[in-house]
Amino acid sequence: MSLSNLLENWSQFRHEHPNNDKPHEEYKWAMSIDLDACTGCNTCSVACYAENNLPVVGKEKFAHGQAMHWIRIERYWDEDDREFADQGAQFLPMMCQQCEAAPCETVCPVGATNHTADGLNSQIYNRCIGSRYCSANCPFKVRYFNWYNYPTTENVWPEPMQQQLNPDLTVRTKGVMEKCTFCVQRLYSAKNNARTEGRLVHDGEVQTACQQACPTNAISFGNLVDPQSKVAKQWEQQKVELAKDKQLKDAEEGGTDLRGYRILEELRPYPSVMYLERVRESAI
Amino acid sequence: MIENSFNRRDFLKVLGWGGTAVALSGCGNTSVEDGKEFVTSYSEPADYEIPSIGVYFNSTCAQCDAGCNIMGRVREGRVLKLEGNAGSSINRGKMCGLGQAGVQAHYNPDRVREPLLRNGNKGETLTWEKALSLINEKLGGVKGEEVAFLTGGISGHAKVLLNNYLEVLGSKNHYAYEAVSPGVVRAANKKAYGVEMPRLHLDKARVVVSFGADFLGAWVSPVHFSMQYGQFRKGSRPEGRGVLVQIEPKMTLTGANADHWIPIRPGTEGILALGIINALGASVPADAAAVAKDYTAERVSKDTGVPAEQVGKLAALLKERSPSLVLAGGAAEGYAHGSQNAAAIALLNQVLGNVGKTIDASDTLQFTQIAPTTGSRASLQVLNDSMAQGKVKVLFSYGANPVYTAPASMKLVENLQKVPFKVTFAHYLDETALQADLVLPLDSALEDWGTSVPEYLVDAQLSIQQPLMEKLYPNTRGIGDILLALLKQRRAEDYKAYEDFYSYLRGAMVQNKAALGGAVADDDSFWNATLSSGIVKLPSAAGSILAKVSAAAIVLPAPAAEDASYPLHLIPAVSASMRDGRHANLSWLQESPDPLTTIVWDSWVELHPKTAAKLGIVEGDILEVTSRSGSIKAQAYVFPGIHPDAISVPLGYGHEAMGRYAKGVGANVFKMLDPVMDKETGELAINETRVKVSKTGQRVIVVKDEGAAGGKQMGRKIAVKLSADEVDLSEEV
Amino acid sequence: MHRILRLSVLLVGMFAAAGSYAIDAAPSLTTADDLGPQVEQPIEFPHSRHAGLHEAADSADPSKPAKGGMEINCMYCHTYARRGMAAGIPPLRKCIGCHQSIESVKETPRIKKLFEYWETKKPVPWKKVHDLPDFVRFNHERHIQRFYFQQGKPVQEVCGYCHGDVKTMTVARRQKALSMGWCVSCHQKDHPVDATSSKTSHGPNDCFTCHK
Amino acid sequence: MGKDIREDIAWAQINTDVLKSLESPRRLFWVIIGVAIAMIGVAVGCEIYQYQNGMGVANMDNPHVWGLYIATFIFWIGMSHSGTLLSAILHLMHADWRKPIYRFAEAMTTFSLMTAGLFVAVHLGRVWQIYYAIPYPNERWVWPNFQSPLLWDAMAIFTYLSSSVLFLYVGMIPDLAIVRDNIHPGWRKKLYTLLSLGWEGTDRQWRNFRITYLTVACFLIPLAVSVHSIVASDFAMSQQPGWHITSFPPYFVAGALYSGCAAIITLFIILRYVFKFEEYMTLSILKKTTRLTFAIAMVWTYLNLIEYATVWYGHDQVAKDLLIQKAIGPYAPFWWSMNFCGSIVPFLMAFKRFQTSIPVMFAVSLLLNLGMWLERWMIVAPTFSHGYYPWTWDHDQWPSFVQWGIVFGSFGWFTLLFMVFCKVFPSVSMYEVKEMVYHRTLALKKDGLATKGAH
Repeated sequence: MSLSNLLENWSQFRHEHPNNDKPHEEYKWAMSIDLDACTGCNTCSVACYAENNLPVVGKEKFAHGQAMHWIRIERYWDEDDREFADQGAQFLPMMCQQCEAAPCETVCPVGATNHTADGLNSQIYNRCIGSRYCSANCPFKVRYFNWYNYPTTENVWPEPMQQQLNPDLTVRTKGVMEKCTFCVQRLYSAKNNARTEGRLVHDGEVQTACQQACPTNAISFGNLVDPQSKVAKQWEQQKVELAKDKQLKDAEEGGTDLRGYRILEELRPYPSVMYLERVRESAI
Repeated sequence: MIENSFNRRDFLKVLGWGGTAVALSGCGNTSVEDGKEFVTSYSEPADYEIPSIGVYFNSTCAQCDAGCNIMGRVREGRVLKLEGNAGSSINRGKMCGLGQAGVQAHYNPDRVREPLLRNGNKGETLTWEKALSLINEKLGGVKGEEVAFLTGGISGHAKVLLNNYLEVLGSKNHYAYEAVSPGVVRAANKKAYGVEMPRLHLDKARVVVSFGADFLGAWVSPVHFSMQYGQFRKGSRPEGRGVLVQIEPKMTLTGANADHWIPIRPGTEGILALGIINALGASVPADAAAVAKDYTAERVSKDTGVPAEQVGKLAALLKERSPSLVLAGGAAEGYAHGSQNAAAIALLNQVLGNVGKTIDASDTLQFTQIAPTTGSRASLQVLNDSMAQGKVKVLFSYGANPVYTAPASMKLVENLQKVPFKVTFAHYLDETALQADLVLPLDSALEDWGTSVPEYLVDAQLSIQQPLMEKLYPNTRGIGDILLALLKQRRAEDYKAYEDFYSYLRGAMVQNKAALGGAVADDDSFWNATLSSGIVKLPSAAGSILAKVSAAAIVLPAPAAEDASYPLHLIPAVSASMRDGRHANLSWLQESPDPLTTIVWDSWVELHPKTAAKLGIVEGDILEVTSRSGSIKAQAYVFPGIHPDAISVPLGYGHEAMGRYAKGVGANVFKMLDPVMDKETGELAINETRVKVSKTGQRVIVVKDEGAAGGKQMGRKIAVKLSADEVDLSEEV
Repeated sequence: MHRILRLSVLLVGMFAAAGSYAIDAAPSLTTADDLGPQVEQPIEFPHSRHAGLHEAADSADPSKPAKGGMEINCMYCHTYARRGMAAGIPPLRKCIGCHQSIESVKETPRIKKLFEYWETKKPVPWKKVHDLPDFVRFNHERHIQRFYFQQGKPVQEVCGYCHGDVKTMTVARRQKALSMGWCVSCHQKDHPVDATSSKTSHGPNDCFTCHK
Repeated sequence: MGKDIREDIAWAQINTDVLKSLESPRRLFWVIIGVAIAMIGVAVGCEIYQYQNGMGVANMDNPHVWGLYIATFIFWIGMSHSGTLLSAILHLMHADWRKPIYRFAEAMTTFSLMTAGLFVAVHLGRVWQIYYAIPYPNERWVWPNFQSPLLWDAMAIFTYLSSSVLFLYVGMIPDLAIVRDNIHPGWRKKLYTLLSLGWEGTDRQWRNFRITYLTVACFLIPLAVSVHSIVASDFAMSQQPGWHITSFPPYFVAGALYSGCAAIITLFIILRYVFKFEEYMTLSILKKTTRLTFAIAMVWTYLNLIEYATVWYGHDQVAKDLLIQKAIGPYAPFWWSMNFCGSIVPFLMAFKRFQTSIPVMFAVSLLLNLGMWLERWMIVAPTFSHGYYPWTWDHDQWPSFVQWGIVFGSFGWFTLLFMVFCKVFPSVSMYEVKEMVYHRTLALKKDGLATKGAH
């Protein structure tokens, strides 16, 4: 391993954000979540537990804020403190936003989290030394640290429950950071099959666990590079551009009839998840 | 797929050494470790069994009565995850959290693994042969009518065998019991539309007004309705984006997603329905108008607490946007006059002319013997009475946990003592199993063969349930196999052809393959096709729906009077994951936060801020909730989604048994319900209980996902909403 | 003053020397053929017999006796390699398929043992010989597809690159380092994308490829 | 004006006085050592417990992933700056009053760095993989992430530590020679013989010595400044409210010098008492140090107010919320006492009569350090519990006994190192004191001649 090699591969090692010299070539995985369709039923979260070997930490640790839900459903109320929540609640599924210029990536001392050519924000458990700097610098706070050694903790995976564990991804031990990966194990097996057949993954061929389970189809996921993919169409239609920190929607004139937005965009992490604003009927 | 099952089993053995080790050792050692682990090796694998590649098998979800069609991902002989079956008209590849947790029900560490015979307070293991012969011997002396069989909702071939067995025993006592079921609404539907469970079309409605039907949460067929809801909200629909109005005293998940959630005084739903009819004005048919005429906006708003102009707005909306759909659900039905409420609501539907448009009849099945027997609460009452009179000598119970779900006032445990011999077919040692004399361990839903017909029929279909992997424990058996064995004790001749339930099932299906759409195929290919699709189309006749609510018959009582000693209404909440508590021992569900309160691993008391202020209660206070029939202790949670006259506590918590994840978590509300029944159906009126609340002085930190900011966004742009008139949704992808 | 200068020059020089040595040393670390341990297997399977070369005895030159190899394609037995992540071990049925019709060796102890397993329908508890750490996910299919099917290299070369010269072994034994640097060293090389074209590409270098 | 060092004091006297401190210690010394070791024991116990069960036992959570470890780490790094200030900066400024006290100040630098280093390890979730952070050619063919401020941190601290050890040692050589010559034969004599590198005090040796010492001093100053600037960039370069502040590097450096000087006052007083150094560590030196400290305190206060002001008048609402939260939220008591100890208490040092009052200064210096420790904690913690994302706000996160135990123990560790140093090496620089005395006598002589000439 030579220093020159390090310098050569620097740009690949750190894919900043797409309007720099290296745009995404084959894949850019992205998501869009329709908050008007999301009912907050928590199915996605449970599906994620099932797919990604998430430990159930139990009441006491949950109380200490050590829950490991990679995707969490947040429930907000209207803040014009009215007597009743007569507009209902507002639900928001929050998971790692797979930022293009991810604040977590630059700070990791050992480069355990960095960007893949497919625009994923990879978290490499076996490289992680647990400095937790990434979580400290994450604006969305969607990174979850293994505070205990869950595989050996009582009642996390008691015999025979460990037989349910998904062999496609590592079971994390104490002291490593983890987070939503867009179900990377599914993405890579799909890419693998596609490559064997000498093609690209086509839209709908691969689904994330949350998307697959979502009963109202609120979550759509796909390849932003492929203009035919549903996600690409949605982003296009909502005039949300990956490499911008201010979208047409926020412009003074025009764009008001759009409802696509990205959370904390002004911090310029360039998230890969677009949310569609919840709609409420004004007639009633 | 199960023919070469022994490979699968060998396979598991190998995994016992290798696979699971791999799964668990995580980030452990960092160097190559030759010669330590075993290679997964087969003796005689099927072609599809390739290491590292998951294969999907279709089956049916047994987590609730909706009976979604699922497929299980099987890898190296282990079922890893469940997904929806895309070919299903019920759930089109989708699932709910409850269903996802099905794998945990299968791998649950607290499953019963051996037959157990009561000896004092202990259970002693015994062999199946002994157990079955013991049953036979106990049945020896008793008359047919002294044998009772308690089940949950049941359908398919298991039901056929069950009925055959009861017939053989000469007993008519089959009690199908569901602790939370839309029993009243079913009856009301029967009256109003001529069918118990009409097909609903939210996706065709422009407005949905739901009187406490939590169709996104736990009502009837949540996944199916959620899918429809997804459509319903699409602006690109020809009907445009649908509007949902939810009317209920306690906000359900559906209420939380409504465009407008209307808190109503508990029990006055029917009054509001008639009020709306009244407000509709001219277009209303005479008879309905006659009933509704007294229900002026003023009176209605006085009775229901819903502002008068709100009623007007609602009527206007319904008039302007047709077709609409009006639903009656749990919150409306759980009263002594529940049937009347439901009828009034049905009348509103009829008046709006929705019948036939957004409500129609599901097909009627020809094979009635496999059609679902739906559970009700009334049936348990009947059983309980005859037990009290000592009329029951042998009691079988399967798929129901009455000891946990029956109100204390029923004295169920006491009456069970009067039954000399109680057999329970159980997955876990739940409260009911602990009362039994003989506990027979069941296969999990992912190990067992079976068929079922969903209670809510989208199209007439039979869902196949097939094993997704080898049994985890050699000494568990499927209910079908058990019933078959019991039948063989009596009718060895008739059933000798069938060595096990699988062969019976296959036989039964193949016999009728012509009717089941396999006329041309030979037996094997028909059977294989059946297994691979997991769904069989059933012969059926198009059902017909009527609109025959007799307006005249509707008599609504005045709103319940104030009760000085028990000022508050208790609304027991049926949550999507806990339901009636049958899944309380699945840790994923315990840890998945309740959507509205985000509380985990405990039960709680919901109060409106006003009520809380009046009683000086803050979040985390441990409250004692007392009714005439009992009391519980639980932590307070103050939030704006409940009517000030009501408090709500979720059902399903407070198990005294049933395994490590369920036992001792929260408090059991069932116990404290007052024995008030719906006048027409005899269903327990679960919302009739009046309670008083007092502080115990203790205070805890509520364990919830919600942070210190509560439900506030603090001026950050996180979850944004806009009003429908600001945006053009028609073109959206 | 220049005393100090001299000293610092010397120090810098030494550091540079040491550094450059270490840097050059690194690759050699990862290409060395270090033999893994002998692994005790339930049946000492002779790879040389099955995969080895077949040559008739050279009558002229007695130093070349007959080589009794069968030259069986690796993937004839290790069928899973081209279809999944794991190459897997051949199913018992595979061995029996041939051996039930090979009378000559039926009575040899190893084959006897083999048939015992077969009759009792027990899988043979083979031990892993090339066992990467559990957080490393090597994909056999990918490599076979790439180099055998697309690039058309001879199979023994393709497998041999990681598994060594198995055809000369009896019980297989690890021959390559299989360290991360060793993998990366190859992923950084440019390989022709197929047999004909001159287009080349190197292996993926994002961590997710092997660590999930 | 307190009594300053007597100029007629005999050089031999200096030796004997200082060397006394190397003789077999008083009981009090052993008591302190014992206490220190006990404290270390607590820390070690906690660390073992944490190592075995995971970081969870320290009661951090998501998102509150950093706690006292990082805060105390910064605290110790800060401590280390005083030594460099006194010996290097003041050395260049020819402030000769520093001479009797710079030796132990330098020792302090070294040992507090050693303590700080430990916290890096204690903080890691997988400390056994810490070598991943070291840039060396390895069989994995991967490098650490050179973009990460944390990595710069590690490097800066290591450089600083090694060079301050060097500085301390080089500065000691002549004294070691004195010790060598005065100590009775035995293993210690051998040790000093080895360490003093055959120092004879020839002109040539002195010339080289001076050049070397000067060079290292010059080298050390930018290093000291850079180290804490880099520590500051751990925060300033992140994106979080309350951290992403341009003025952090100078602010941190000022804070560092501040706590450092405060610590010097504390140790000054302790040593003066323990080793009976009244002759050398005179009140006038204390006074000068105090004045210096006061000046730095004011600088720090100024930068602190600047920080508040920039946040308050800045456009960043989130950071502003956080500032308000600090003042009124659950951290308020600590935040206010931080401001009190850091900015109000130092005004005591403005009064002449306090400047030379041992008890007052002792109390004050302790308060200042408490304040500075709180400051570090108030930089680290509130950002986590009240950051960008309201849903994850967490206002009742409280460090567990494990964190407290390890922080507590670190003081024991520092004390132990320091006490041992004072017994093994002369904690007052003899040759420099001699110089000082010499210069002063010269000055006196001049005066004397002048007066004669008047006649």
